[in-house]
Amino acid sequence: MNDMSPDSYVTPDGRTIGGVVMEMKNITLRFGGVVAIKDISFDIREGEIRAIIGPNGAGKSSMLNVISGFYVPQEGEVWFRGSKRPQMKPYEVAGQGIARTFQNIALFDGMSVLDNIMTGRLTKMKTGLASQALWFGRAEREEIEHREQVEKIIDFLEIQNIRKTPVGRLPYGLKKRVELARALAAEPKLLLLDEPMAGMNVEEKEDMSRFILDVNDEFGTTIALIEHDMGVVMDLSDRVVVMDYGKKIGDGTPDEVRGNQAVIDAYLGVAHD
Amino acid sequence: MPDQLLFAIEVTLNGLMAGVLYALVALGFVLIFKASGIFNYAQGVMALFAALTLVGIQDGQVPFSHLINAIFGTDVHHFGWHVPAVLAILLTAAVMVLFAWIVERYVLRHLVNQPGIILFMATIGLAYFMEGFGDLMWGADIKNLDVGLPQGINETIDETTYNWFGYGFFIDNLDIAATIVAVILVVSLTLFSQYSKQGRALRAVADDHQAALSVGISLRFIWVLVWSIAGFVALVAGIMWGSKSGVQFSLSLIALKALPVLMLGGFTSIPGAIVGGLIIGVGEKLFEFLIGPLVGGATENWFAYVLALLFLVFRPQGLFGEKIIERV
Amino acid sequence: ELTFPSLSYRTGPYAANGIPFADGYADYFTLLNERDGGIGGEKINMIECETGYNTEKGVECYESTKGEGSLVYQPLSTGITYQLIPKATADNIPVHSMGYGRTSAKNGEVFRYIFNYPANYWDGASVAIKYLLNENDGSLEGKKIALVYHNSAYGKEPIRTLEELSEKHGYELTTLPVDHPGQEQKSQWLQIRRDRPDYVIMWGWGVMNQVAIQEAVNIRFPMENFIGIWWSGSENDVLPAGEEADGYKALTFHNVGSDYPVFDDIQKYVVDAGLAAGAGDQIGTALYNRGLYAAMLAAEAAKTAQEMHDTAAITPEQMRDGMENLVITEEKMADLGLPNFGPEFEVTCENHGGNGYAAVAQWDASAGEWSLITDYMQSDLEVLQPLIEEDSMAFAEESGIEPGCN
Amino acid sequence: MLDTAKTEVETVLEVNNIEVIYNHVILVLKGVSLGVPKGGITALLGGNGAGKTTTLKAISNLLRSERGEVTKGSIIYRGERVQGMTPADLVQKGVVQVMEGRHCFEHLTVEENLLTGAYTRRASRGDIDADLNMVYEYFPRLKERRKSQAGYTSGGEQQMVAIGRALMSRPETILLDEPSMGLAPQLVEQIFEIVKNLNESEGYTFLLAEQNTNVALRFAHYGYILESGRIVMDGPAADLRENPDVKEFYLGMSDEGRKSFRDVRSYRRRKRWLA
Amino acid sequence: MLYREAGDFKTSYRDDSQTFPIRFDRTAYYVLIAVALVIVPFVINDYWLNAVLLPFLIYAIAALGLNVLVGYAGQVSLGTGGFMAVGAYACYKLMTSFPDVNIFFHIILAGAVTALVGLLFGLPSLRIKGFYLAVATLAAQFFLVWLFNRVPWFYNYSASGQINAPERSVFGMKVTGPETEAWATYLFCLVFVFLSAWVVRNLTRGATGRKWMAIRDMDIAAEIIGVNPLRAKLSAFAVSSFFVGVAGALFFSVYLGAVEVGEAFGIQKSFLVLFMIIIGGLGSIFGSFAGAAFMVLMPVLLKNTLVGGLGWATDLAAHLEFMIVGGLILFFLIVEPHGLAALWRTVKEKLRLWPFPH
Ligand SMILES: Nc1ncnc2c1ncn2[C@@H]1O[C@H](COP(=O)(O)OP(=O)(O)OP(=O)(O)O)[C@@H](O)[C@H]1O
Ligand SMILES: Nc1ncnc2c1ncn2[C@@H]1O[C@H](COP(=O)(O)OP(=O)(O)OP(=O)(O)O)[C@@H](O)[C@H]1O
Ligand SMILES: [Mg+2]
Ligand SMILES: [Mg+2]
Repeated sequence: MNDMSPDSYVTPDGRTIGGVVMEMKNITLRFGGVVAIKDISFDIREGEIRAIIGPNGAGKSSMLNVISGFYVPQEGEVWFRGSKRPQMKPYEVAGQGIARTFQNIALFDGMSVLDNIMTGRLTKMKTGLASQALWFGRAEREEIEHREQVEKIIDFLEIQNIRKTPVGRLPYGLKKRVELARALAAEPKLLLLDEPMAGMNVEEKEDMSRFILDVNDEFGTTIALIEHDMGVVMDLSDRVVVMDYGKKIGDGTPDEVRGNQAVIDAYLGVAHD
Repeated sequence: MPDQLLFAIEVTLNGLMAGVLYALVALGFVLIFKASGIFNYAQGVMALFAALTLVGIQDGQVPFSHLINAIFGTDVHHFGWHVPAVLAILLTAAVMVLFAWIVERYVLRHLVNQPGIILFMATIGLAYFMEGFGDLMWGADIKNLDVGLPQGINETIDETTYNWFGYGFFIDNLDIAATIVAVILVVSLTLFSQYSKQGRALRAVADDHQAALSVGISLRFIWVLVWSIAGFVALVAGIMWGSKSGVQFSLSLIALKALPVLMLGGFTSIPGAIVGGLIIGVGEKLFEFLIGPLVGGATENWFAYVLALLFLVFRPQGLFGEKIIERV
Repeated sequence: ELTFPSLSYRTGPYAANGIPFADGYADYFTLLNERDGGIGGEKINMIECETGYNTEKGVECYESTKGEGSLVYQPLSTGITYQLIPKATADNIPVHSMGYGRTSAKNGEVFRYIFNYPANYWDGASVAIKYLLNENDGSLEGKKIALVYHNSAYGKEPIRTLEELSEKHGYELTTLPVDHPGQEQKSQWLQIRRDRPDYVIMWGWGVMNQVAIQEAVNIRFPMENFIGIWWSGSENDVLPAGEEADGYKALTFHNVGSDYPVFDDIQKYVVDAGLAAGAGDQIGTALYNRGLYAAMLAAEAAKTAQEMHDTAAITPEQMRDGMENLVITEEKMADLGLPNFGPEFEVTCENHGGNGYAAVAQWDASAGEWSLITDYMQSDLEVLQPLIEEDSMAFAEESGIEPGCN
Repeated sequence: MLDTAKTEVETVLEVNNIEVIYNHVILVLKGVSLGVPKGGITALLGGNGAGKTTTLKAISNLLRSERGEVTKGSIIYRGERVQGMTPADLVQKGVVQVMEGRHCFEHLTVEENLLTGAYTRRASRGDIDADLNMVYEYFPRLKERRKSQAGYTSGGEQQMVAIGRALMSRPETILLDEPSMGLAPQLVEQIFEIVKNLNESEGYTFLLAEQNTNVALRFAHYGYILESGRIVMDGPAADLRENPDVKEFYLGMSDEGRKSFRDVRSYRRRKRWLA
Repeated sequence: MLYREAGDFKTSYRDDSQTFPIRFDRTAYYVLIAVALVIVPFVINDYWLNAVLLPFLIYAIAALGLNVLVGYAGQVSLGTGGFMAVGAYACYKLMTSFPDVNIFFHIILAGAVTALVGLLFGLPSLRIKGFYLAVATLAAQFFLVWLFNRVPWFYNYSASGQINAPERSVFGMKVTGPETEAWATYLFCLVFVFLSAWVVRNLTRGATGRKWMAIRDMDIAAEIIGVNPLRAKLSAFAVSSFFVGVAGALFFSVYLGAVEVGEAFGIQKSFLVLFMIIIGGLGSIFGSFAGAAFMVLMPVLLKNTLVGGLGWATDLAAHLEFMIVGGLILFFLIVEPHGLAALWRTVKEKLRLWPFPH
């Protein structure tokens, strides 16, 4: 299939994948002497689940950081929705509808689960300082409106019973789930997930997969996903980018990637079942 | 040379010397911060306490005499002996080790793995406690500290420069002594923290208490060690400053002079303390000399902080501080 | 029972100065109780309250003691004094800020309840200049005088006076502020070393004094030409500099040493009886004497009040009358066992500040004591009076007070 | 339930019926007992929040720094109660823990991180260098990054540092908390190979908490399954692997073999041993 | 189960986000307000007012303000004394320049002026973090104090360099100056305390508060999920300084009546307010009050027991007081590092379970 074609197509399981929403062009990112990303280009299409895989230290997380504006690449361009993105602060990127989760959980430890998820909606809350200081009226109404949205997500992710718990006390796996909830609360166009299933057992991974698929399906959210569990990657993703030592060594459908010798050598070891 | 320039040079030299004195105080902060991430508010009070103890031991003062007299109606003040300076310094150092042990045993041990601000707060509690304790133990009067350090203008420099420029520079002998001591301290402490096993452990502790525990570093030992060294540094600072002004409560306020130094040099860098000290010393003295008269003087206090602030805007971790790691 | 509160500070940065004063204040009252059975037959109840030189604690002390019938407050800190000026006035309790506080409180027509006899800061500045005039055969023309001062309201007090006087006497004045607490004064003293002023006058407090004297020693500034205000003239200030401080001078409005009959009584009735406040080791020091002097003035004012109102148990308001009609004469002081201990002065409704007499004391390091080297000299009221008038009237206007002597 | 006799070797570490409370009020472990045989690999399995990490921390005495405490039961290592000891004492005795979530010293370089692992050892410089090389052989990636500050390395690299650091102390018993987390598949295999290797050649004892049940059961000798702070099942790894419930819920196998993650889209009943 | 929340179900999100979701707490709160409003004014005397209540109320406002900055937004500041001075001097200048305007507005305006100054000194917080920032704020502290001491315009060129609060009244009752009634000044301050607590509560329970807390807990992550750090930090500085300024204005005009900047607003003040919020609990409104009460009441209480009750010498008592306050700070931190507020929460959790241990 032609990567650059703007046309949409329909997947075997009946989802519609649209045109390219985000395109990375010749990205190079260096930290002093370390080259984290070397001249990588790839694109993400509307509505697809795009996986990024590769050995440890390949530069996957760095790539997500470039997309969310936290790292500024030395070379290359980021195109979003058909236009070149100027240099942006991370919060501006978030304002464009890109939300994410983090590899080393980055929840706000001092707040409850509910408040953490509510922070996901901050880009959407518009009342000013003055009306918030007075609370009754606009601010309260807005709060309740958004609270309702958040409650939907809480229901969706089945974390009702920990709503008021401070996140610091949660076990690892639940924290990951709360992070996903926070990202979902932003109602993103593009959702970036960095190892959402690390530290989970199969059952929990299944749950997580279900959430990811549902988000993609119900809201049409485009998802870019980093994951080391090949089973998950192969099952969920539409297309996979493989990185190694900062370089792209493969890009294509799961099956294509699975058969790619370079990928097998660098990452998969033996062909995965 | 024009007079104004000569004066400026003299001011600069004295600024350097003052900077060394600030650095001596800052060193204590750096050590403890480096080893546990604790911003030790009590450092100034430790200097006071050490100096009080030194004088008390030297003069054979009876500790808690005030309290004893009040309770038992006695009238004891002095043991009537006089301890030589070197011995007194050693004994005081021993007291500071004991102090470090007590702090670890009764405070720090219970606060492992707490955020920095809580630990900071604990040192404030400690400072309060020691303030009362020091007064109770040794009395609140001003004491004369004399361990035989030279003091006053250095004749040689005065004469030499007079012969050269027709204007004799003023350099205080005490400052020269302080510089020598500071250089020795900085060099040895830098070597210790960068190249010894304990030094590495100490930096590990500052990063992550739990992880340090998990690899078998004994926080207790490290803390006693560091607080002992910091206590010793406090003693040195106490001697230098106490020689200038007598030993009294205000000695604890020298901490405020050390903070900008700390900021500028970096909280975690031992050489940073000395470099920061020099910059602050020269900066504030020159500013007072050049600009002070225009704005009414007494600018040194705030100027030191503003100078440090300006540096930080460009290097948020200070000159030599460890870079603040920002990652997700 | 006559209640005298003592707002002391035995802790905090100025404890070393607070302790002897509080001891002197307390011991004198104890003496009166033990020896004379109080004042006019009424026992004295002295309540000590620790302020730590902190304004808020001072307020707490005032509030907690004012209900006990406190006769007069000696707030011992400029900050607390300013607090109490309106409060005590409203509560009709007199305040005696002896040698500190608001100078213009001298104008009793405006500050009815505030007294600052026998001398105030402006008197001090003026007497210092007068002393220097005497030293220089009546002329300071062309001399350079530097003022090293604590950079606070207190330290800035003498500037105005010294400026006015410089116009009159033709000396050149430079001012050098030292920021609180004053542990680092290199800049100021380097400048003094460069400018070589003929005299240095100091308005210092706490550690600033000790450091200044040490730095003066370091740059070899002649101690004879260095004069401090009375709050820069205690043993504490000179002792840390050791032998080298010999010759340093300070103003004072009371005498020094313990060579007075009253001290024998204190030894007998107070110290030997184990009733001494504090450790008893401060007796005869400059600040102890000042505390004692303050207590003596309070007691004399109380006696005056008792006579005026013909009652032993006076009220604070009656105490105020006593203070306003206080006359200290040589006979009186001699009777009290304090011959020639302070200047003679007289308080009136218009003048709550005494006659502005002060003397100069000099430190003898080898003997470890102060000695008076001049007689009491009066300040230049011609210059000061208008300043006082101006400042007090400004206050009266600001606070809506109708000046006058009822 | 505990049955160590079966293994017929000495139990080095014995946890008897412990109860753990956080912050004075949150009861997390409700009577957990387990035994770790000397020279064996024991796996601790269970879902999120089951209490695996808590159990390991209780053993290594790291709980106190989290304001948790063991309120009941006892923990015995080599016949000695270890509850009162500091973590440092335990490391001296040869018990070292690799904490969940990496916990590297971020300002120290990778190499310095590894060297702190040898803190308690009184070995010569040469021995330590040899061990350092051993770690670098296991994880060549670390060698490349040895001079970088650990805070700037990738998640997987940090995980390698954490494991390498523990190996540097030459322990007898290693408590591994989720060693495979965030590691690439071939590295996961490799780590377990290392575990197996050390176990067989050096006789190290392992207790590992692991979510990757599949691999864990493949390499472990014995397994415990923890749920909501209680042990709900234990047995030799091989038996557990064959248990149908374990198969379905922990290994993701159903009768038809491995299911696709795409196929679990509908809600389904979960197996819980405890109500 | 003395303290219960069971059976206290919420049927709307509005109820769920109210300040005191538990009925027991709500009742206690209303009772407290009633006592403060209706009973205290009648029993209050000068001692209680000046030694305890006024400092408590005013420090509570300052603590609330600082808690916004430190506790909620995580920006440690040691410039509180300087900002209080800005409030005080702004209030003084306003009072003397516009004597006809009600003092209530002067105080609010003083807060606004302080907010602007706070904004300015908050700018470096974008680059400087943690303890570096804490020390950097000392620059504000020292500079401001120096400024008010140096520039005579601020103290209306008075010879003494002090500022005195002229007499002002609200609804005909004098609230500043020497002739005030205890209950009037008390109620005047109480109104400000109440309004401050209410506003801070509103700000912290909504979007603004979450922005602050996100920045506090992990600033990078916060930025990546869409919080503009510049605005969040600066708004925290402004809001915090506003309340600190109001506290400074009240401190000067109502409580002390006359201040000298170095003494009343020195660095000690900065530390004192910081102690209050740490002892009380960072990020907690209740904590701000608890901390202020602790730091104001404790010394008074100790002094009264040691000197008044036990008849000790004042200096011994004062030294011991230092030791005890220091010791108590340590003790509380060890028992509960997160302050009195957290201690109270734990106690409540225990009560909820009582008589069962868990
Ligand atoms: N510091 C703490 N304070 C309060 N509760 C805690 C704390 N740490 C853990 N808990 C609670 O203890 C329970 C067990 O947590 P633990 O971390 O041991 O689980 P786990 O089995 O390791 O889970 P995971 O696989 O997700 O790491 C959880 O319910 C958690 O909420
Ligand atoms: N801020 C930084 N400074 C220096 N080096 C960095 C920085 N961020 C990443 N690196 C380096 O760039 C390389 C790529 O890191 P990255 O985190 O992107 O890896 P990754 O593919 O996500 O690996 P993993 O699967 O282990 O998470 C690593 O070698 C890492 O050490
Ligand atoms: Mg990664
Ligand atoms: Mg775990």
